[in-house]
Amino acid sequence: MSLLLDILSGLALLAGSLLCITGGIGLWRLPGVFCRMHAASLNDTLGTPLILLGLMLQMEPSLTTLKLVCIALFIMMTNPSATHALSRAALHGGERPLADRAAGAEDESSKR
Amino acid sequence: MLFATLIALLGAMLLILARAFAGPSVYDRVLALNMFGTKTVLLIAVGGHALGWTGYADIALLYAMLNFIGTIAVLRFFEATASDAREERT
Amino acid sequence: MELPGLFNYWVVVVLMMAGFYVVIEQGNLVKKLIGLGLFQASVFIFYISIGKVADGAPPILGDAAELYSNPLPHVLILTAIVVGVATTAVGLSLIVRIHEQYGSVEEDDIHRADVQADEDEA
Amino acid sequence: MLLALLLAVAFAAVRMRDLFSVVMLFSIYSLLTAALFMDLDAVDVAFTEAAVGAGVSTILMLASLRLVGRSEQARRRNPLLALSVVAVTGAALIYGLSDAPLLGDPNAPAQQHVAPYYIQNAMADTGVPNLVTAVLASYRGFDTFGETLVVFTAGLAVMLLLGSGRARDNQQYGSEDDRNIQRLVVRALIPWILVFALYVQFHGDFGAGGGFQAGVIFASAFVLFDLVHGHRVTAQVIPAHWLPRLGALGALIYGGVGLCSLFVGQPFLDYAALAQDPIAGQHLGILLVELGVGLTVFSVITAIYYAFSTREQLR
Repeated sequence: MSLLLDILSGLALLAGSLLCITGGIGLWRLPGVFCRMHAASLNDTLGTPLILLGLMLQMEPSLTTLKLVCIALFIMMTNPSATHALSRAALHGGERPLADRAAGAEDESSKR
Repeated sequence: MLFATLIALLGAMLLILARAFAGPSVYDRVLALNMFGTKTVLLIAVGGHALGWTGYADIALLYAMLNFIGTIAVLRFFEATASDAREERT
Repeated sequence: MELPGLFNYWVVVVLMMAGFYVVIEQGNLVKKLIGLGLFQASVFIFYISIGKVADGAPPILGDAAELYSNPLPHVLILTAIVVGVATTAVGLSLIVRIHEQYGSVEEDDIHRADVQADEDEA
Repeated sequence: MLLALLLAVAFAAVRMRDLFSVVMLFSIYSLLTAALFMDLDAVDVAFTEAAVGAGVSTILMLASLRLVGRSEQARRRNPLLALSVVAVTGAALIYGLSDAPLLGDPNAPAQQHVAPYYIQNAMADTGVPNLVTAVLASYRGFDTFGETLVVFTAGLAVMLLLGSGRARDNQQYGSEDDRNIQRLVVRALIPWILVFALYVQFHGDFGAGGGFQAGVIFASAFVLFDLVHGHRVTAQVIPAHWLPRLGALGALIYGGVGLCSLFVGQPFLDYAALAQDPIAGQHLGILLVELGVGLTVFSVITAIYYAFSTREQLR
């Protein structure tokens, strides 16, 4: 049983850290604000609960476990909505998605 | 495994910081700030668990909350400043 | 990771000097306050470094630990942080008022406006 | 590692010209500082730094940037003089520090003075396992009273300088559509933040936390509400003119506890006089004092936020 838990938690931690590091790489390498947002938010939203899950599986059930559950839920709720607000703000602020940029160059003037 | 996770987190933090320094637009920086906060939460949780700190979960929870508030505040005030500037121009 | 025992203090000095540099060199008042914040944070780190005891536990009494870190610097810094943000707020509100009066938060502009006003009076 | 990151962030913040980015870097800087405090065993301090640095001070700086503009002019003055002053001071400090005790040395002079007394006797004297709370509220209660009053005075000063915030709507920006999702999320979150703040307030005797931190968290919940719902709605929840009164009430609770012990013939702020059993008295006293601190800090931070966010920009 404890071996199973160890393996599970190891897997969760591994997957979580992989997601985190890919998120970091994506944030650094991808072109354009919206691509970067995509990389950052998706990886964070899954990676954080996975790492926390890995931690939870390793510890005795206690108040700390409950708090970790709260953190995971919290981040799963706040992270997407923060990114949503961010992308909205970026769109309002005049940033254009890369796909639009080529086509949008001429109708930019007609919109404003 | 925990230490591998820690190293992965620190590596991700470095990349995020690089983006925060370089970030061409403000939104990149806000994004980096938000992500950096999440990574700090994880760093405290994992590090606290690995090194046996007491009471780390409270602090991680607090971070998760304040990070959200911070991001929303940054956006709200940034929008406010930007639209003030736009009004000035017209 | 074993670092030389004084490394913390060196970093504190460098951070403090970075803050100090901002305060004396940059002209923007908001930037100056941020520099003051950097300076302040370095002092906090210095105090907490003093209070650290190797292998000590955080100063919350439990059964497990024998050795605790020094709680006194923690208390001083805890209150100092909150007082620090309150005083920073006072500084920021002064800056806002200065901006309303002079239309700028750059030290040079304010100085020039003052000189101008003096000349006008004379 | 953390220290190196800290250095990098500090230098980048010094070099950047766009004040918005500087503020964001400052926020990252304080996140790092708090993580460092965790590593140095200062749980309570990390808590406070997290609540204040990452949340409140960033928000205040952003709010004032809205009022004063975000760009910084480049200066033409030669930075050599300032650099040399800084270099000389830094060298002198490093030289002075070369005799300092090594990090973590248990025999350093700072560890020898009153700290062993606190660690040995705090449990017997106050019955509170969190030494930081015991020292903060009991041994150094007078000090903390002074600091609470400083915070209160600072709040009053800001209100005098900026006005205490009329009920004006400061949220005419952005579209309704993206506000709705935020409102939904925030509505789900705020009760939990408030519960967490209360937990921090009353659990401070046993774990990390206490009045200062709880006050800041409570205030940041209201700030969040204000950010998504606008000032007019928030002012219905907690009107601006209540805040100075609440702050004064907090300070009065603290002072009143002190006076109570004075009336029964004990020194000011000696909580042992509050109950038959000295330890129960200490416990009650610490609880009340922390409550006073929490109220004051909460109302002052909220009032400062109101003052900044409702100020009109002057053209």
